[in-house]
Amino acid sequence: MSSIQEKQQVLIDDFDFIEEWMDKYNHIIEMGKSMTTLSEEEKEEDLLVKGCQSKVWLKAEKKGDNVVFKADADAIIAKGIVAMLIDVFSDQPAKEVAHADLSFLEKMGLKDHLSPTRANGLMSMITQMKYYALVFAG
Amino acid sequence: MSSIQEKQQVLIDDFDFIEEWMDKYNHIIEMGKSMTTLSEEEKEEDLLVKGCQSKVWLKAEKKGDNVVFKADADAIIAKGIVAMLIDVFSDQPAKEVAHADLSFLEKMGLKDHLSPTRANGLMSMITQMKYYALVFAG
Amino acid sequence: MAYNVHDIRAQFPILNQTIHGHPLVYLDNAATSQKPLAVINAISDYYLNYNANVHRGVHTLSQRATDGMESVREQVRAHINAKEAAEIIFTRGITDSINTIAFGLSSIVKKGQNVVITEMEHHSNIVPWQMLCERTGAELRYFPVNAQGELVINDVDTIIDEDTAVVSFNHISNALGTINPVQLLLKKAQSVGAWTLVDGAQSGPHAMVDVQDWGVDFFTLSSHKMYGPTGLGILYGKRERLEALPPYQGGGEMIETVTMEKSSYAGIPHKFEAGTPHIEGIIGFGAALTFVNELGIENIAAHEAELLAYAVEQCSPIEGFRIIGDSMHKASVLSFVVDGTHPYDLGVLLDQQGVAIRTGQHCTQPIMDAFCVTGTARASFALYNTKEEVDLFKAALEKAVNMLK
Amino acid sequence: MAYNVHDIRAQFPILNQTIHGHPLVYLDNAATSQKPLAVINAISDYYLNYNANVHRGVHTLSQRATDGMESVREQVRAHINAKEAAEIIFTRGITDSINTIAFGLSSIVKKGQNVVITEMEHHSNIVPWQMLCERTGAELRYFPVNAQGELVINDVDTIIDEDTAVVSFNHISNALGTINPVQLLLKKAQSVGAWTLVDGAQSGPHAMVDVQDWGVDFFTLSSHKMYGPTGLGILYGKRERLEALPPYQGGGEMIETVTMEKSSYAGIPHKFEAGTPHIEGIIGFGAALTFVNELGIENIAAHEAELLAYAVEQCSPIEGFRIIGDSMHKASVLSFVVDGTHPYDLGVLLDQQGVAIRTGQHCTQPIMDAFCVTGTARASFALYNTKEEVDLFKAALEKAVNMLK
Ligand SMILES: Cc1ncc(COP(=O)(O)O)c(C=O)c1O
Ligand SMILES: Cc1ncc(COP(=O)(O)O)c(C=O)c1O
Repeated sequence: MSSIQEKQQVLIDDFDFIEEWMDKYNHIIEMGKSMTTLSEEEKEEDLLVKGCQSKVWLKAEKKGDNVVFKADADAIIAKGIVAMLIDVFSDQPAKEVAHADLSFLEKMGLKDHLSPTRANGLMSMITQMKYYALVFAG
Repeated sequence: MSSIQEKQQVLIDDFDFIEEWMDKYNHIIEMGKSMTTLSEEEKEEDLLVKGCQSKVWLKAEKKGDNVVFKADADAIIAKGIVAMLIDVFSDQPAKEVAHADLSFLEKMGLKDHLSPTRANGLMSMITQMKYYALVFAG
Repeated sequence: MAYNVHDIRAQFPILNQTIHGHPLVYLDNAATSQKPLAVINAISDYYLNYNANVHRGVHTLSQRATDGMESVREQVRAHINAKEAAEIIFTRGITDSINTIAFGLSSIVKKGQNVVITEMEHHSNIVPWQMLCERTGAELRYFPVNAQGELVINDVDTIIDEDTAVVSFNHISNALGTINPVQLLLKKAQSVGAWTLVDGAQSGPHAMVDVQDWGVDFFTLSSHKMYGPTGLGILYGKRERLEALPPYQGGGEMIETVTMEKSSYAGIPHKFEAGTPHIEGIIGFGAALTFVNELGIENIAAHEAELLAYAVEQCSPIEGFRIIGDSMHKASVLSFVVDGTHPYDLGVLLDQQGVAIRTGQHCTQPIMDAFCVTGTARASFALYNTKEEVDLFKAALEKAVNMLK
Repeated sequence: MAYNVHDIRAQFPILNQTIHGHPLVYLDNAATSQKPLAVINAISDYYLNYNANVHRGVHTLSQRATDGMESVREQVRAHINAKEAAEIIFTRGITDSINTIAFGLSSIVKKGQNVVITEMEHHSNIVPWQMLCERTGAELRYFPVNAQGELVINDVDTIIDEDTAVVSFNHISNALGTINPVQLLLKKAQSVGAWTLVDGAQSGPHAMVDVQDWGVDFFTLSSHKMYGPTGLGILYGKRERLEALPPYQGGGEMIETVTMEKSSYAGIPHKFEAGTPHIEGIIGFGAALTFVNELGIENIAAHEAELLAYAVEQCSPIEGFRIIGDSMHKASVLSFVVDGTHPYDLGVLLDQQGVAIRTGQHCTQPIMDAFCVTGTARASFALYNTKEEVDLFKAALEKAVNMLK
């Protein structure tokens, strides 16, 4: 099992353990609150992820073969979601991130709650992450 | 009973007498065939009644207080319908034509068969007749 | 007849469902309304019994469909008291209606003239005019909005002047709920001979409008916001104004004759109705109008006003709760922020509790900018909402705020 | 799976009625098709369960409606084999689609250039180009039609030349039924770098189209002719072509940011989808596509070809019966006159016998002029028509002709 898959499994288990969806959201909110965020200067216009109703900044850096993500958001749930994604995908091999399987979202039950439409930006965030990873992977 | 009303009643009775609608159409076609038509020179562009699928020319003349209609059409059913209307409204006092009641169409059952839509032009013909009559009535 | 909201709700089966285990509380009515059975049945009935293409067909189904469509045109005429049915044009929606007019004015509005809108317009009453101004070189002006969310009209005489070619504004704001002083603005616009348009997106479901009384040139409604089907708008235009405009789209139905060299256009309304119309939508909208008029718009508005007042009263104690747009003259819309939370977070957590509100900019970015908010949360009420729903909304909001702070 | 037309008819309850005491024989399918229960139910289901405004809503109903709409976009993409779903734009109809493109080309087409159509176009593929030519000073040219109702393309190299900016024509003629040599014309158009558009109004229900295989820039379909709801069209456009065009209408959904001074536009498809979409229509159209694809367009086309051949065989002996448009390559349309009778009279008398055909010019006046007829009578077949209906049609036609002669 790759490290990405392991991290996904941890998320799935965490989410499975929490019964009520409001509590799952509490968990997402906590992740958002504890995420390392961007400084005001780092929040550049061109880091904004398109298609989110809240502002989400996503920054990617190359570290060897790995891709490292940093992010911020003005809404706390969006922040929590991007924190979750960073937890799974940051500091992982760019190649793997680029081609990572996304079924964990479904397994977490997230897809029903955050459908891949324009408003919540979940898919936009992932697309953007994969896009960076693809570029870095060469 | 005015002359217009009498003529309408004749039509209603005629139509009532014929049972089958195909036969009623035969009657309309016969009226069309026996109508005095316009000469080719008389068929001027500006006599065309708008809103008929076939071409219908309608000509009106003043004769004392009366209005006299002449008409032609390139489709025989349209011709029959306009012949019927001429039978009722031609050579009648302009004032009466302008304000004539149209319930005879309903009584003839015509409205169900020739609904007042763009295609058949029944209403356009009547509107045009009433318009001429109104102008002549002053 | 007493207003019995529980009987009314029985006409809207969609309301009777649970979302994430909670009863649905649908408070996104300013975005779109739900449809009563009468409308759903009218659509089915149309397709089950008399669907056909209209106008040029001599066969029975085509005539029935045409009669159905044209009788709705007459119904709309009566509803807004237009002079004649030919002044009622069926469009794709309000956006389509406004673009039709803004396009039509391209060779009428000149450089040196100006177009006046307000700061609280929906994008569909901003962007078409920006495009018109770009095409013509005219200037775009607007009435600003005060802290209550009301138009500032002290300066009306400097904003609308002799060079004003067009004045276009909404009757009721979808972002704030403000009811604007239509007649005052129209009077001023008319005094300088401007073309006038009122966007009735939010008046349709909440207020009676008499276009002749207003004397407005153009007025537009959206079916889907008035309990009718999607994909349909109404554009009312005074005959002489419509006749003065060139057609917008070319195609079937809108022409008198076509040769390869030249076409001549039909009269109104057909000149502005190119192509096969949205017949089903028109028939469904007729049923929606009947439904609304049987209840009575005044009764509906009174019911909604009660809900709005109750919601304001219930929510005001919540810490940080701030209404965006608290004019004395409001309809049905409660737009708000809770300091220290993001509207998006509120929307997500309310949804988890079954409560559907809208969050964001409501396609009214300039007024959001004016209020220095990135967006608001908006609860908007319709004829089927109840006080119990307001209670559920308030409880859900409190819970969400507690989680977020 | 055998093609069982009687099972299929059970899906179309509207067919099971009498008109003037006779069983309805609906042969006006080229004007609009009837809708299967699957479509009617999809519409009801939408309004009964998940109606909401799309895209910007975070609440569940809005997400369901958005998912429903966007999954149909993907379904359409697959159906015509577009490269990406963003190349599929929802419009009001074919008329709207073609106007969108013709308007978008206003500042691209120049005086000295020409726009090429054919003599057998529907008005909606003539008038928008006449308007474009009027705006730009470009010249409108067309391929003439021969006595069989086929395009005369010997002169292709003089008609389409280095100055040709646009080539736009229909795949299948609604007036004649002719299937045009799409690929030949496209190849020539592409060789001179022209923008290309194919009007698929009549291909939608009768033929499979692969837009990438064709390499066409724009392709447009009409929902109501393909067993789907009214008020909806599809506009396919190649990404780079769509991106090169300015937006058509301004409003909600189509913008990225709006200030009072300036707006920036969203990417495709949203740039061309201003305003609330016809969500219900889109959902219903998805059900129609599923229905059609389950039967298989090839099977449908084969069934219709059989009916057409049978109808030609049955009607030809009638004295004076003359087919307008008898190309070897035809789909579903039998356009005819009976010498000594007027099409309008035929239409009325057929209707009295329960048979619905269309009469008149079919919004194709130039081709009527070319054939020197004031109009034709047109029987057009769909997937639910039967040989027995052709028999009824033929008997009714004979009776009508006898009455009229
Ligand atoms: C070939 C052709 N093009 C265009 C159209 C126009 O389609 P719509 O009326 O749906 O815009 C039609 C249908 O009437 C047609 O048959
Ligand atoms: C005030 C106002 N104007 C215009 C619109 C646009 O209406 P539509 O999306 O139906 O074109 C809306 C609805 O979103 C609105 O609320």
